[in-house]
Amino acid sequence: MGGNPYQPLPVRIERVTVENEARDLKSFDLRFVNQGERERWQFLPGQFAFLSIAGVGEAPFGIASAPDEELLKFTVKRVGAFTTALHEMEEGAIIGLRGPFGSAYPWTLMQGRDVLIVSGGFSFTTLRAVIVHILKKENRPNYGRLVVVYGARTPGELLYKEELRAWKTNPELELVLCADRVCGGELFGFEGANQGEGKDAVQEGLVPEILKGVKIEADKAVALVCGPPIMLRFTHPVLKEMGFKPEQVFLSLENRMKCGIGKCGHCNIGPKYVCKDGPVFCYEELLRLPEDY
Amino acid sequence: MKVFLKNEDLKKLLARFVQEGRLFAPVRRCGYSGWDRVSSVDEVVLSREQAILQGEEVNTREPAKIFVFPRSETLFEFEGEEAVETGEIPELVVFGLRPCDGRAMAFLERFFVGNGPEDPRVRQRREKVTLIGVACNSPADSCFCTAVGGGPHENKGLDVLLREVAGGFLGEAVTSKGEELLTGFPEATAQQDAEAEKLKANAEATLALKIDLNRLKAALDNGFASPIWERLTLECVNCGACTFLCPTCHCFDVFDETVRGRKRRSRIWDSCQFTLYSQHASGHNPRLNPAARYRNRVMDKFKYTVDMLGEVSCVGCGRCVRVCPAGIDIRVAVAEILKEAAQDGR
Amino acid sequence: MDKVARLRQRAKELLEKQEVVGVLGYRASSRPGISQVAFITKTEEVDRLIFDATCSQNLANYLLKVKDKGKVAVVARGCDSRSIVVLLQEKQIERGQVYILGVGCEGVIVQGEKSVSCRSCQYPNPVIYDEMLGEEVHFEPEKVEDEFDRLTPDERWQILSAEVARCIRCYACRQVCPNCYCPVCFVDASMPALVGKTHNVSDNMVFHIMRALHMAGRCVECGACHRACPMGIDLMRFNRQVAKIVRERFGLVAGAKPDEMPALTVFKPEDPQEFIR
Amino acid sequence: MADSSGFEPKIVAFLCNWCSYAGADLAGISRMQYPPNVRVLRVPCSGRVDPFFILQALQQGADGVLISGCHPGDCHYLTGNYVARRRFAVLHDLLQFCGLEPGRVTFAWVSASEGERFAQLVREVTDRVRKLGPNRKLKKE
Repeated sequence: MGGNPYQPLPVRIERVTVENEARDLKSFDLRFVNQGERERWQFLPGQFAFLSIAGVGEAPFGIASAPDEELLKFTVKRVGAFTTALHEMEEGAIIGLRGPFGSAYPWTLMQGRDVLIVSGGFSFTTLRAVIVHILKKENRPNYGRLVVVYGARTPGELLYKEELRAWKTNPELELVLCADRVCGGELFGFEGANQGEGKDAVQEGLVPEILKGVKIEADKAVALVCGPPIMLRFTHPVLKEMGFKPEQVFLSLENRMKCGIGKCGHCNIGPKYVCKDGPVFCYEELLRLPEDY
Repeated sequence: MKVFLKNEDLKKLLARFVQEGRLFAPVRRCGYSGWDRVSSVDEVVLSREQAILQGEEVNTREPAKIFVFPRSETLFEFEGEEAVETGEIPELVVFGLRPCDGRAMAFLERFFVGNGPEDPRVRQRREKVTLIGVACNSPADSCFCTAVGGGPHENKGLDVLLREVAGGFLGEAVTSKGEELLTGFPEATAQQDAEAEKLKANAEATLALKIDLNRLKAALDNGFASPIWERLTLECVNCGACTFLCPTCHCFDVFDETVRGRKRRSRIWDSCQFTLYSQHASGHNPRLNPAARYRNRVMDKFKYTVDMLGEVSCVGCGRCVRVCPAGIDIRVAVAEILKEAAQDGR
Repeated sequence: MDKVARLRQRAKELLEKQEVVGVLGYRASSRPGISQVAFITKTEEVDRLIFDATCSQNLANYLLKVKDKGKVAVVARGCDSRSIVVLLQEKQIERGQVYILGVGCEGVIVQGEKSVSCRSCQYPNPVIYDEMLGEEVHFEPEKVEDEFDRLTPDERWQILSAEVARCIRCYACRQVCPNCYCPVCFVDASMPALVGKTHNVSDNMVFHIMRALHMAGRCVECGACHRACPMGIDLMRFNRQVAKIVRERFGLVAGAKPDEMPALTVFKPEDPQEFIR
Repeated sequence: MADSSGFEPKIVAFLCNWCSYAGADLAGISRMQYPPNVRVLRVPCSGRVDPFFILQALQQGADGVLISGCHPGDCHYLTGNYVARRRFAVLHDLLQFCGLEPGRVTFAWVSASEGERFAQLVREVTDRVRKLGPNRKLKKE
């Protein structure tokens, strides 16, 4: 990532997939236009990058693809001027990409341990990268159990539905899906959705509630948590009850970012910059920082 | 290496830069002085002490940071999707900045270049500008550089420091660029040196304020939730005047625009006092409350940069005190924080 | 009893009888010739209240910050009271929320000079008040004839562009103005981004022209924006002209009469239209 | 009849949907000849024209701006043009005060039946702006 850290590299949109029923979440699979760039672009799940469109704007997004997947995947919610312009882009269009920025999840600490993933809403992007990375044949033996608790407002809002269905039948991980409202809505192939019995069911309930039903030995595990502030506030006490100490819980934070290299000042939490010292923070470190996020 | 330049020597030296169209100096404009390219050397006010006697402000209203971190600069112009760096960075000579701005330039260089990933534009601009500072012999009532570790005759961050004495200036080279500039001038006599030291002592005598920076850091370390911030910031209207004119404020926004088909991405000053500064895409804004924003500014100057870089990032130039439309004085805020911390035994 | 003593005494009484939760006024700052806004809630602090020519902020702007704390007393000169009228007309505050302590004003002096809007002030006394502190003030407003109007269009544009080129977009002019209470200003809008934010003379000119237009029929020419500008830009040239246009075309003065709504919110079938083809 | 320098002004026209746009439409249907320099933008009412549109048009390279709506009393929304008239009055006088050449920005009332008058109006505005030359004042670099 030498040269000018603000310089975007051209990438082509190979595939656009609409991820949710509300159609305001789309995944973009990107390929570098220039040869050799992909090899130089090494990253670990948890890091993020800036997508940009000339003359329109730039914004940071978590990298949703695993390190050795050919295409880089980003899932973008249509919120503002830039994301609306990006959502109007067809396959084949060229946009700008710069990065990778920030710290990844604590891969060394996770070696040999169980991994509990707790995610809510569309922040599941970088955690998808973690799951795909762990499920790779060469990597799977390095980790113990892989337990994933992932919830959204309705089944229609769950991201990466085909992969979720595949993971439901994959013995290498235990996937627990939930939604605030399940009955009466479209089930998107998660038929067995009765009140939580079937393995492929989407249970009805909030992520922190569903998390209570998970059995895991905390001292052998690491928890990766990512979701809206409201979910985090109710998840931490549950993790504590399950025996997780703050040093074992890692969070990926969202902040306003404009540079990605700790200069523009927008993403500061006390003396730390989320883009340079994060976005993944150990919960124990966050407790020492001011309540400014 | 201390030399002595008579007024005409300095004028001749500056005239050379004026011919090359490279000299920037303080120019008087509607009630205060600002930086401007000098078209003829007579425009340059050599003796700032005389100017101050005639009511001129001790320092320029806009800080010298504009020469390394300008108000706005185009980062890229886009040809198709290719981002092309633009704007050839010119070689400039800046005459007349004060030691507090010099110290701020050192901080900005350390923050942008010497601290993690490097900002190439700030590095190039600093390399291509020559800073000729002029020491302060009569600081203003709003100045407090000595309270934060600086001084009216300090040369940190400058290439050359000039100290105004009878009949001319005592020149002190700080960097190799400075030495190049001052070669060929006569050695300063001990008597001139003594006069300069006396002027320095007099100037320091007028700067009485003392701030115990360690105790302030301790007070701020656990003063985050203190009610003092609400009380201090009722008057604050959250404009960007104090941050934009602060020589060490480094926050910027990246702004994309299309002007008649030409696409460009620019970097512009931003302020943590603005409402949208920390607004997330989700709409959540950790510092929606104006008091939280003023707290962030004081914390950044006296705590966060100490945690990050081990030094306070306020240089005591007093601009934020002079320009605040609500009359807020950061020295008063600091004093109240220390007083409250003492009462709570923090 | 002079105005300041009367003000302190009435403030004490209001606070003691809990008629108001706080008194919005001025207090001395740490530097000579500069005053600060004060929001006094404790009776023992009323002696910090002052009123003199250094009181430069428009207190109506601060009313918006403290109005939800309960009923508030506010010191109001002519221009402040007119701003309060505009805020009442625009439903930003209710009359019952404010106890207005009216006071006559001889003008604000900044660095030894009375600003242009004060020299030609037509309304030194408050237009509405619950109580008047001391007698009304009467002085002959200066007829400020300005050679700017006699210049050619190119010269005027040259002068205004040079002024506006110095703007560093710190928005102090907007933040001190009681009329500027939009949650997101048109300058900060991003969908679409209306005004460029870079150091561009055309963008700066559009920002200041648009802000002046948003002041049409609302600006009370208090001069707070002019005094707040750290770069010394002559903002009153825009605002005084807009106020003059509204006065000459529609015969209205911002906030002068509580029952006369702001100029651009009403119309008359016989409004002048000589400029329309 | 382009002038010597061959300068062809770009003029942006904000036409209210109910009257002026219909008037322009009538001019077109009746095969009336008028200069092609006008780029027409249809707005629901002259009251919808924010002064900002006019300034931004000049910024983005327009040499002249024409704003036209229904005659007072004919407004489909009853008061749209009345409110607009006051706003335009202040804008017109302020731009003139700031030094923008008179004739850069033209306001007009054109009803749906005044096709000929619309064509004539465009001819006049185009000539006038052509004489004024390219717009430099608000043009954004």
